[in-house]
Amino acid sequence: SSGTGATSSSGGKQGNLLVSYFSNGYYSGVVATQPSLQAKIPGKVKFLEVQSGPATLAGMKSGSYNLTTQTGNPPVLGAIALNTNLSVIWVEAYDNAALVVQKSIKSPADLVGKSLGYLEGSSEDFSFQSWLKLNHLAGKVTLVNLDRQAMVAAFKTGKIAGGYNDAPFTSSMIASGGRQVVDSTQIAKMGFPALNMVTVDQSFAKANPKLVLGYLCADAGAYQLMTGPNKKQAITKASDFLGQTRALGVPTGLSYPLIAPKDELTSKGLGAPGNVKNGAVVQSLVKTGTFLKSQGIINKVPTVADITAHVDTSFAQKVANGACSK
Amino acid sequence: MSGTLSNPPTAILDPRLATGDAKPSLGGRLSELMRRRYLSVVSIVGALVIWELIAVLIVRDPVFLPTPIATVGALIHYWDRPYPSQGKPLWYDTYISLIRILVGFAIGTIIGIIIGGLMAAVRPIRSIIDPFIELTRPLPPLAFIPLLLVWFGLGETPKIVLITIGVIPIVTVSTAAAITDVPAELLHAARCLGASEFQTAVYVQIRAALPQIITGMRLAMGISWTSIVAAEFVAATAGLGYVILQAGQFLRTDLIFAGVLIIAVLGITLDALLRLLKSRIDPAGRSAQ
Amino acid sequence: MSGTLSNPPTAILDPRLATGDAKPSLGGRLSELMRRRYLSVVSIVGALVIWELIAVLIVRDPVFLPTPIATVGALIHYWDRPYPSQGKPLWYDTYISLIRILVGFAIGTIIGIIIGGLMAAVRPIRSIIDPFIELTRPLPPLAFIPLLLVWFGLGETPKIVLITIGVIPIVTVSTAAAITDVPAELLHAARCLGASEFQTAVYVQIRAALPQIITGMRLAMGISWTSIVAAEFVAATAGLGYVILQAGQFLRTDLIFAGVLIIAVLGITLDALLRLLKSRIDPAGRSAQ
Amino acid sequence: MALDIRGVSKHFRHKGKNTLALDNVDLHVQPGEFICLLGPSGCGKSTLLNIVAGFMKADSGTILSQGTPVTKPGADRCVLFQQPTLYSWMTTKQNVMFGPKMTGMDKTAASERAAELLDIVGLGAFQNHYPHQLSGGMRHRVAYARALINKPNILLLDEPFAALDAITRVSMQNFLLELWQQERTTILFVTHDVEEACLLADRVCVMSARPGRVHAISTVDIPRPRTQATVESQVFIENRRALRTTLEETLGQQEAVVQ
Amino acid sequence: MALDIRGVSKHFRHKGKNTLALDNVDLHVQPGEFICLLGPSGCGKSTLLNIVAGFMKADSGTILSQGTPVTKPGADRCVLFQQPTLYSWMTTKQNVMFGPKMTGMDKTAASERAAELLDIVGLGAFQNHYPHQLSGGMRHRVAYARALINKPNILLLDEPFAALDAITRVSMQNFLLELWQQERTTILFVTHDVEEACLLADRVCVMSARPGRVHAISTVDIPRPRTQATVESQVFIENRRALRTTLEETLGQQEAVVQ
Ligand SMILES: Nc1ncnc2c1ncn2[C@@H]1O[C@H](COP(=O)(O)OP(=O)(O)OP(=O)(O)O)[C@@H](O)[C@H]1O
Ligand SMILES: Nc1ncnc2c1ncn2[C@@H]1O[C@H](COP(=O)(O)OP(=O)(O)OP(=O)(O)O)[C@@H](O)[C@H]1O
Ligand SMILES: [Mg+2]
Ligand SMILES: [Mg+2]
Repeated sequence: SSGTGATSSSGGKQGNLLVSYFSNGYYSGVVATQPSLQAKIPGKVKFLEVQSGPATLAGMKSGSYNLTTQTGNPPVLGAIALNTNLSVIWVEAYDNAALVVQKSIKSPADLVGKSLGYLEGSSEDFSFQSWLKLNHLAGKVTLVNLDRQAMVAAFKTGKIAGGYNDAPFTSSMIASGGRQVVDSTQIAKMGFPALNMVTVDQSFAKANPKLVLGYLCADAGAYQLMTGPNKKQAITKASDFLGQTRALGVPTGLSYPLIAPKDELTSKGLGAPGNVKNGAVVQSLVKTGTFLKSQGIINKVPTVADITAHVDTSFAQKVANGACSK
Repeated sequence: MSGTLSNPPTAILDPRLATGDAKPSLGGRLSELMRRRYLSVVSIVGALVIWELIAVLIVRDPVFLPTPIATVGALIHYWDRPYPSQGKPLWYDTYISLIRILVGFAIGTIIGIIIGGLMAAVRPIRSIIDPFIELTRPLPPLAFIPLLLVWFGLGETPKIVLITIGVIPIVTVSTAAAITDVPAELLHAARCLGASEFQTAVYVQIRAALPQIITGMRLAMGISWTSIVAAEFVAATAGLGYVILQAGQFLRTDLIFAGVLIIAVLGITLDALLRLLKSRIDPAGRSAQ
Repeated sequence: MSGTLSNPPTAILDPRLATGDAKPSLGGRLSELMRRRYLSVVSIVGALVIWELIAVLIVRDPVFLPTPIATVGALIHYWDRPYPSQGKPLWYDTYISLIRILVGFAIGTIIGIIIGGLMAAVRPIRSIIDPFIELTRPLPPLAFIPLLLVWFGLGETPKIVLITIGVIPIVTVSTAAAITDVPAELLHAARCLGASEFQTAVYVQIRAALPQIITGMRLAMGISWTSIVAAEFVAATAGLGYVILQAGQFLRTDLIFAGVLIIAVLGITLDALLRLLKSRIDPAGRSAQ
Repeated sequence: MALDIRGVSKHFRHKGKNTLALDNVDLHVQPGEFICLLGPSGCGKSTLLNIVAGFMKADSGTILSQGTPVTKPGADRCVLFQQPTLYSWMTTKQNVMFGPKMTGMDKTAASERAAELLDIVGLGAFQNHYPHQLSGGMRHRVAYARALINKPNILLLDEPFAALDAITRVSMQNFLLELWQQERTTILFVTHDVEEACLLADRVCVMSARPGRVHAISTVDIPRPRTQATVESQVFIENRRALRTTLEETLGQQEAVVQ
Repeated sequence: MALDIRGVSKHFRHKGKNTLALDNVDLHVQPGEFICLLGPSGCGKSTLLNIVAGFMKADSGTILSQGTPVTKPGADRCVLFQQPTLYSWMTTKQNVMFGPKMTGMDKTAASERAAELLDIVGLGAFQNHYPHQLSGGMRHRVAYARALINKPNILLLDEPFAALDAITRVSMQNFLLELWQQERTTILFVTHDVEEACLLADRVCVMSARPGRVHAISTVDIPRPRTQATVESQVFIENRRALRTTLEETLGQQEAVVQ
């Protein structure tokens, strides 16, 4: 087929790396604001903000960026289902989402019959529906499909009893009288991890391996900064870059459930080379596929082999082998 | 006081009457219409064929461009199956969007006709309202979605309100213009024939303005459909706009096209109904249409 | 071949000329305009006062309804400060949206005039294109955003295309109508005066159609602004639509209103420019405007 | 007296200029009389007619219609315009029945009278046609039937034939003469056309412009019934010459005023 | 011969009905002659004029303008319409200069001729006015100046005064008579109005309708120069009566055909 993920057709001359990021992509925020980290990338980096799943997916499909960061399970799985030429090469963090409800709600049982907000088709949707099922609440609550910002408005004005939302929107909900019930890290431990991944256009990666590797080195460096002694400074800069207000953005960044570079090649991340299919990435993508299929959103779940073929550990291996310090 | 004038009524001077063309047969009118529509049908069929060929031969990726056949396939497939599974089947989406449009359109039309009528009747009201219509003309409806949510909650209200606020200015302007455009002589004639001011307003002025008001309503109906996706942007769980948004999330292009197709068909159908209504109340316009 | 006719030119029959009203002084025209606009200004000021009172006394929650003063305050505050902080200041957002509108509008206008001209010139082309315009009239632009992204990537192109596809049908229809509406006698007169067919088309037909084409452009300009938020909905990092969306995320209602205010002002200003253009090329319409 | 116009004045203010459209106009019309208002453009003919019809208020002066002061439009003074102003959404019959319907006249009686009038104007066979299915001349005839059904005290006609082509104009002039001879309704008829005024009127009120004044009232001394053949008679030519001279006096006056 | 119309026929097909608008029409016009086409509505007057102008093609027959066959519109046959059809975006002077600009005539010469013509039609002082700043009659005069600047072989006029009020019509008739007396351009003039035809023409071509045919060509035997006073002369009245009789014959014929 012709047009699938053509190599940087709409930009990115040789030596230019086009990176997508979200407004809560702290890794990218740190890389973008730390010249020392950018120095690790042998070329020019351009950061492109995206706001929604469709934009990420469409951007990957149209080849608008070479590398995506902070990409959740649904767009990645969607892209694989659409035969996009991409590889998952890194895992950055768990989703930073949580269920926030009004204080009057004390236990999951109190939720029966209540209206709850969620964003249909997002990675929060995947975690949330799984949690509802685990708590036997599926079908017993009224689900209201709301955009992330609309959910905050609806919660503030009492139109919903709570909602499963992404950070920092959860912070606004908590600030206006909400209580956190469960977050995605906890749900991940229950067997439904929602991951934030780095993907790359396969043909771009083949043509520009040094650029891609360089970006991962910077990303790994960002992890050190975000967990190191000066993390508050780094995250404040990143938060400014992302456009968060400091009051909300800095705490969110500090509490982000990051995945350490050392876990990349373990079952918490991409999985061990040769045993990728048992890694968190493939496992969670398979579950996401089954979920999306059960939602009727995709017609056919990509096979484990299909998904495995879209995971590329070679860059993570080079990082683990110390390629970054050379 | 009786007897017939010697000067006979001559139809000679009107060629239309002389050749008996005044009331062409229904069959004649239909075939006339057919002939006029012929090229249109050919061009639409041609476009479908070209689209199919481009999709199959050149693009060859249904995500970029589904074929017309795939589009119709998706439409049929999801007509009685929900998408996504906690959503509703397409027939229900169609139904719910239609209801929203019709309710929003009806409310907007009624408000628009009332305001427009007042503007036409009372000069100062016109001067007061005109600048607001000028001011609101360029405003993007999407900007108001967060506010509509805050003001009207999550139910049907904000969706209908969004459609209504698109309809009001168009119907207002066209109603005001239509009523103002009724020739003063038509009203003067009524007064001379013994009609009171009220009778003149109702039986002549508003009646004469109706066809042009309906033209405004046709325009407003078109605009209503263009805002159905925006209206169903927030907190919708069904509707064509909702399906289109959901399909967009995972680039189900065939389903987007199917939704758009339904909107096009409904849009044209409702327009045709309004046109029919217009031709019923405007005998002179029937052939001109 | 020379000498003057005995029958003198009498201006008597035209009261306008006899009373010297043909060319009223600029001052006179201005004050006339002022008087007509008087109520409009009063009504806008009145509305602002009522809005302020409602916001302060009844609603009393800036999230539901900011006061006009708070709106202007937000506008001034963010005029040269970025919102959000990695974003751009309002003046830059205004600038970038304006550029997008102008480019999209210019491209759409050029395409629309070309298609409309062809439709007016060649009857079959009209029959071919008409049904597509009918079909696309009710289609919601938001439905096409995922497709535009896939087709045109994330840069400026999809944003400009979205504006362009809103402009094209309006300018096309009005151009076709404008050119067709030029009275045949005007063209016949030109041919009798020695103009070639080409000269007649350019110097008379198109020239005579210009004012009505500009009317279509005014309509299209209004529509462009209504779709700026949709155009900047995805993958924008600046622009008024972007700011409005960002402000919506955090219910910064004052900033939403500030953005809407800028759009209203720009919309009216561009409309006024087009009106000025029209009055320059249509001496007869100057007083009628 | 069918119509009594006493000292009527009217001015307009437009773009800051005052126009005295009517300056102390007097005119007395006898029942059954046919009066023409003749004068150059802008002399106030339409203004006077509109005031008589009740569409406009005079600045000063009074109008009495059969002795009753005129304050608003009424079915006793029916205006016929240059265009037939039929209601396009009503059939011929419905158009004629409009007046009775509005005034609440008995429906059966009105329907009979409508049929009778449509026969008189020669449109008995076109009762169910819509206006757009009739020729220009036929539409005008419907307008006359519609006006006459209310038995108005006076018909006011403002250049009713000015928009017609010459041949239709002649036919409508004949029609009006015959209709008037049969029904003997009082008629006030505005025209620019000396020939037309001469052919139709008992008396012609010649007006001058700026300000609009009654310049002269000429009696037309031509025996009735008149037909198109009348225009060739010596008496017609003399009357017309006299009238033209009177009209030219008003034009001369006016030019003097302007220069 | 200024204009030679030989065996011209033309039919229209409209809604499946055939109308024979012109049936084998012959007409020969001498240089400097003033010819009127007179006939009832629909007899094909406008159709004939349009064919002569080159706006329409005849089904058969030929038209020669000064011996050259007519195939398309040209500056040798200038049409003046019922409306003055001035270009609203051009001043009086620019309107008059339109023809020379299109044909690429020398600009200075054209400008001089335009000024001269505007003086002749009495609008020397209105060169920089736009059409909407002129009265109806003045606009018509500009149209004449604009037509004459190309020195056409023949002027074609289609009911040019039908839309004017009676007084302006008389003034424009005088204007045209004087202009023609001065410039001696050949004129083909379409009218409905017997009186107008009689006053203006050397010869009147009376047409009948359905199918459109030349019924008769009458010579008008009235000495020139003619003025409005002419209409009172015995010779005028006789000519007019004769012409009216001829015209009525065509109407009678037609009615016979319809019934
Ligand atoms: N509504 C109006 N506002 C201002 N001036 C007016 C108005 N109506 C009429 N006039 C002026 O009053 C005068 C008389 O106008 P009116 O229409 O009565 O003349 P008329 O004799 O009917 O002319 P015509 O023969 O052209 O119909 C004219 O100078 C006209 O300009
Ligand atoms: N474009 C056309 N299509 C069909 N029929 C036409 C067309 N033009 C004219 N006719 C018919 O041809 C006949 C002659 O028309 P034409 O306009 O030449 O008459 P005319 O003598 O100029 O009439 P009038 O005095 O009303 O202007 C009429 O029966 C008319 O209906
Ligand atoms: Mg008048
Ligand atoms: Mg004609």
